[in-house]
Amino acid sequence: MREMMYGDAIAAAIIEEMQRDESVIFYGQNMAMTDRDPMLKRFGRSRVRIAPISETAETGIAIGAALTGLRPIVELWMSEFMLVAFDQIINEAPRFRYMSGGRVKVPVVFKAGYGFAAGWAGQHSNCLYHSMMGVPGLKVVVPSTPADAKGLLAASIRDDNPVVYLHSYMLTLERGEVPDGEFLIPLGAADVKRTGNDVTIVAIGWMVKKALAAAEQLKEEGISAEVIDPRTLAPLDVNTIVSSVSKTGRLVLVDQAPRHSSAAAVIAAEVSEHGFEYLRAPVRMVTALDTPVPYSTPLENYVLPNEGKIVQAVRSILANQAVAA
Amino acid sequence: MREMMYGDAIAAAIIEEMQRDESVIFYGQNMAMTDRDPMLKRFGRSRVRIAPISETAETGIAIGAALTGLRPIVELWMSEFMLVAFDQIINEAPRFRYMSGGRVKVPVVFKAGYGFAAGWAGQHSNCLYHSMMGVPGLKVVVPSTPADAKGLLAASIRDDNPVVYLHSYMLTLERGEVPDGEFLIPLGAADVKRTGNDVTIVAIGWMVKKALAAAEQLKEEGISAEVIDPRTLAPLDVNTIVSSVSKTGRLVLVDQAPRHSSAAAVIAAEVSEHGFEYLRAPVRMVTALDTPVPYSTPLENYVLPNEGKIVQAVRSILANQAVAA
Amino acid sequence: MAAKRRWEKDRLVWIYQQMVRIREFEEAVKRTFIEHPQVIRGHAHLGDGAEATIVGSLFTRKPSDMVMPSYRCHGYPIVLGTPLKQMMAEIYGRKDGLCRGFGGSMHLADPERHFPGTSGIIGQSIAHATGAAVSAQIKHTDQIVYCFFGDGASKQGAFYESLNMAAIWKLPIIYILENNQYQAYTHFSLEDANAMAGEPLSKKAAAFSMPGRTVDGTDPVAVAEAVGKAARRARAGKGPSLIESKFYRLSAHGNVITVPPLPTQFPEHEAIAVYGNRAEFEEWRAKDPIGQFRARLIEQGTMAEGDAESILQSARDEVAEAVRFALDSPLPAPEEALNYVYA
Amino acid sequence: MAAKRRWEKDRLVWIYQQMVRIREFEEAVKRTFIEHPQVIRGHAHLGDGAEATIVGSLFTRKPSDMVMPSYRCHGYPIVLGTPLKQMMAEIYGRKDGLCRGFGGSMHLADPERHFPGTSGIIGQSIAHATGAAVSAQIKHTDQIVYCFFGDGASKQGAFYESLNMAAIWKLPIIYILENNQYQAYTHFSLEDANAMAGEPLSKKAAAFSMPGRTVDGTDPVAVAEAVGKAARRARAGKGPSLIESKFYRLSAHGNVITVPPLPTQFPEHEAIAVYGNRAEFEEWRAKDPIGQFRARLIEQGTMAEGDAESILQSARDEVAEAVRFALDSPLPAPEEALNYVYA
Ligand SMILES: Cc1ncc(C[n+]2csc(CCOP(=O)(O)OP(=O)(O)O)c2C)c(N)n1
Ligand SMILES: Cc1ncc(C[n+]2csc(CCOP(=O)(O)OP(=O)(O)O)c2C)c(N)n1
Ligand SMILES: [Mg+2]
Ligand SMILES: [Mg+2]
Repeated sequence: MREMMYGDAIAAAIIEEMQRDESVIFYGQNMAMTDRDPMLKRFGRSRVRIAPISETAETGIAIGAALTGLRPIVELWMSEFMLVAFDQIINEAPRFRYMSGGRVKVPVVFKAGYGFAAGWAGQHSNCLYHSMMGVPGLKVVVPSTPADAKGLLAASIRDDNPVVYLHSYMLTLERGEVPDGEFLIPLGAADVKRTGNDVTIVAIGWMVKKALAAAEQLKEEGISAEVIDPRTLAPLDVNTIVSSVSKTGRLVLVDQAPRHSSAAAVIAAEVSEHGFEYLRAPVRMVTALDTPVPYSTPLENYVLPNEGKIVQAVRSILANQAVAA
Repeated sequence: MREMMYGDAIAAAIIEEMQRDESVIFYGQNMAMTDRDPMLKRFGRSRVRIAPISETAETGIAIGAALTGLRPIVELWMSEFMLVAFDQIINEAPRFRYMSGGRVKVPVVFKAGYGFAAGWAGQHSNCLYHSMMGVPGLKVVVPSTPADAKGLLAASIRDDNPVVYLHSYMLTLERGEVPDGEFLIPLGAADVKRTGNDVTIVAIGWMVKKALAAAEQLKEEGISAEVIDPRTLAPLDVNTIVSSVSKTGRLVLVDQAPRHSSAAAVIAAEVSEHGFEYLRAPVRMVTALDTPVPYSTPLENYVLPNEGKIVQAVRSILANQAVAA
Repeated sequence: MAAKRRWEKDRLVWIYQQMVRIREFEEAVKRTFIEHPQVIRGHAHLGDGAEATIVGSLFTRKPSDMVMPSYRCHGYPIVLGTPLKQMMAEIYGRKDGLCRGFGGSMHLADPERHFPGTSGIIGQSIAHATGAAVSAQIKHTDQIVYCFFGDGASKQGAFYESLNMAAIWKLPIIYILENNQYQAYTHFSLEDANAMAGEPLSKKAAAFSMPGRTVDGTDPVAVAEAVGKAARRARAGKGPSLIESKFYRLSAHGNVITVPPLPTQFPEHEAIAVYGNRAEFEEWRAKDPIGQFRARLIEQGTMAEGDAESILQSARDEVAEAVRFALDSPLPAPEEALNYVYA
Repeated sequence: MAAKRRWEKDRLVWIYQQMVRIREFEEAVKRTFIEHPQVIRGHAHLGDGAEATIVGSLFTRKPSDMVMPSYRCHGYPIVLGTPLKQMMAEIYGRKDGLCRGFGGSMHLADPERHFPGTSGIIGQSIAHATGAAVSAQIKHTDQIVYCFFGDGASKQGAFYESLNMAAIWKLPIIYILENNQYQAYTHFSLEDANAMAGEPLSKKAAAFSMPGRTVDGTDPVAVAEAVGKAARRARAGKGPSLIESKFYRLSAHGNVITVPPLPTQFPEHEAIAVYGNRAEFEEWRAKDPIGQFRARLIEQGTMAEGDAESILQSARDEVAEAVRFALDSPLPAPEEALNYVYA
């Protein structure tokens, strides 16, 4: 165990996996520029490369390399940059295995940061996981702690399927205990970050921290909140969420994305089908408001979810029960 | 009123709008190849153009043209082809107005067919609306009848915002009555295609037809189903759906897309928040199974929703009530 | 010397034979739309007219080299040795298909024969092929990649981005631009800036300071010569080349696109159906690479008329057996659809 | 003749003045990170070093011509007459900003001045600019479009696709490739195939049979000459041109990327910070287009030293006022965020 920053935990996973398996390669824009680069020094120019601003080729090349025996990790920086290559992510990587009747596999990791809510305005601050989490054949990972960042990335690299690994820009400098050496977290297992009895709060990525802070505040009001981080949006661990709701009877979903492009909506839908009998109050979604992300601080703050909005949402569905009772 | 095919109703809307407003232009691949082309004859090579296989430029050019006073309609053929240009659809067209603080507008229509479930296999048969319907600033239209196809397209062309107009390939030859001349259907208004009291079935595009057939079959079992077609997924007319559920107490959602990339999930989420009090049974989602679309007939049939699956779903939630009662 | 001549003779006849096998296979696919309606679903695309380019190119390959074409993909695995039975069964959507009925005509894959699969989205496979070249380079396998794509695909961003990356990374790959003069229903002169200026499409290589050359794609020997040179360059670690092979697609783009259960068949070629230009079509049909090559080999004494006939006959037998096999193979069981989503 | 000389003199001084206004504005933006931490959010990018290219290009425009650069967009509207106050207020996220605080540094827009807006996603705006040229062509407005983008952007598919379409549609547009030698932290020689082969990036024009030319981007007169020729061509309906203007970005790519509330400032230029090559940086700093042009105008007697000083002083005053205005302007009210999502 060692205290580490989220960003460093990501780097550690890449280095350890590259050391372990020489079929892992790593490339992207604006990396490994000079021979002084530590990754380059360790793994050489063949396995660590600098790429031009050509996301379609970068991701497509990774797919071709994965089809023929390598395990590429593509550094895409901001998740929006995947959009110029979205066909490769959505309609190429996850299709090859199925279309070949299982004859090939595409072990590739598309790594990108998301949701840089720090004045980057309309085109650089988005959460795009909703458009990937429902694509059969693709896996989508969104870690919320340094330990998860490491363990999930190592597992993603070893996975034989295409994985979109989305780390929160806002968590880059976040510190936490991270196991040394080999450490794998299976894809598809949600994590109960805090146990509680009155309400289940499911939060994603950066929002997990805010949900935990909200839970702390609610505790002072005598409300016991369970906080669940799905950690991987595909596969989605519906069971853990439904079983928490079976205990609490109430669900609040927290997502940095706007309402109709949120993972929150997908989870709400699953619970409305598979957890309906346990629900004692309406599901509440605490998401970004339905706007692009604005530049100026008060505007940006206004549209994004925060601790206060989570606390409000929880209070509102507990009030709801009171009325019903 | 005139009986018309869905495909022809689409063409009629384009022709009528181009006649009405000379700022409307129309281009795409594999159209207007020769001077004998009827659109070309009518509107000339300046307003009707043939484009190379360059979706990024085609859609980006439309945005630039829309920013500077034209109203382009881009013929994209299959909705998947938008994916190579997805940044333009998701992160350019809907951002300009907001990022400029309202100083510009982007009146553009991206027209494409979707869901060609006829042996086109993994890459050409998909439903991608879920990844567009949650993007603030973008509108998404999915007509299910010839009349809707015409009225919604005319309204899309006149709309001052970017609109993704998705027509079902499977409905191309479907016939129906279509009003002559100017006919507009406002974007954002769901349509109750059939009234009923026991269950609300919300279906999208091609699925509307299947839902209506299922409703007919259910009628014979004494079950009265209301069938709602949202018609536009953004804006989404949640009110009409919730008010139907307030009457029926039960909701079945039918969507050709896989579960976690469905509009069904988004609608289920809305109802689980805003219609919870009316629900007397779990929401049921009848969607494609979680696979890419396979080529061979029995495989394809197996994964797609159909009348029988809808009927089953309705029966199951009516049974559920029986158990609860 | 005699041994050498003999060897060359065999190789020329081998080229002819492969060309015929492809053509006969494609003819059978085309006939299926008439003889067995609804058996082939979706959209099927034929390579007739491309045989000289396909076989001429692949003639220069070593056994482990990789081949990555577009969705118009029947010809290549035929040359690589994929059993026609499995191919036809796949196109017919059968359980014994190459991809168990999951892929169909546009998505053949035979990784054991270094044919990793294809994409139906134009231009994207150019990047995949480039990635295969990265594998070869990193693993020092001495493989090279044969990347085939259409004239239309050369208008897609993926094409340019890939060529730049292949050039800067000096990848062992040959980009073979199959200029069959049509992008679906559009003549290439209507959409390509080089073509409009009367220049060959191989000019695009200049954007990447890469060798670019245009060859007569109806002549397998000319193709083999040009591609062979590019192959030597690639194998020597000197990087990629772009070769425009110019020929003519002899069938329409694909079967008619319609909604089931309406029957679909191959329509007339676009030159006639769209442009009303029968003369263009006839002119190029007269240059059918198979007829031309047959005449040449016979004329040169490389191949006897009788040999040509028996090559044709055995190709027909092979294809007929493939059709029988495919028709006899069962459709997959519905629940199999849940397989192979994840590895 | 004397009148003509006089006129040219004014125009040369005008060029100098605009270059100075841009530079002073950018210096103030840069200083803001030190003087008023946290006031500028996200990522800001400066055009210092690009002034000769910006002003030299726009010197050739007619009043209604359209200008569409990338996200590194401060310089252009300054030349078009957008009030610096509004620009600075936008960069400071204020209510009185050009875009009411919704866009920030990367997304200035001033449609009344034919500056429709910019994109932060590399290469995509090349297509938007091409679309603006479609408007001009269809509406017969006699406008042309000045499309600016970076060396890095010329590796994005959108660039190639757009140029092909502009060529086949003969659109009135000039593609000005601002080769400032860096793509963020990457020297262009590490990612461009032409550059690796020692060829200019204007070679890419050959892929579209389009005129392509490379000019000294530190000399506004050379730029104006080359762009002027392309402008005449565009206006005459002969179609697009590609001009590579080669210069050097004088500041780092942008302020340091970090997570708030950590302070962010402009770091050292990448030549030094990343490559440890101070000599390169110093060499190019000595060629600063503003210093060079000032010296030349004074030497030629076109501009008196005192005039140069007063130009600088009035630019400084104008910028100081813009900063004051921006600091005094209130932040937008939170609920305004719900505006402008739809028209
Ligand atoms: C990105 C994309 N756009 C459009 C299409 C539709 N489409 C299928 S085949 C085809 C023509 C391709 O032409 P070319 O590249 O010349 O190949 P050919 O068919 O001639 O072999 C088109 C436009 C597609 N599959 N993908
Ligand atoms: C599609 C995409 N990929 C990556 C980025 C990240 N990015 C922002 S600026 C930049 C460098 C652009 O370089 P260049 O085009 O030369 O313009 P310059 O910054 O030099 O003006 C990059 C890679 C982006 N914004 N968009
Ligand atoms: Mg072609
Ligand atoms: Mg640059």
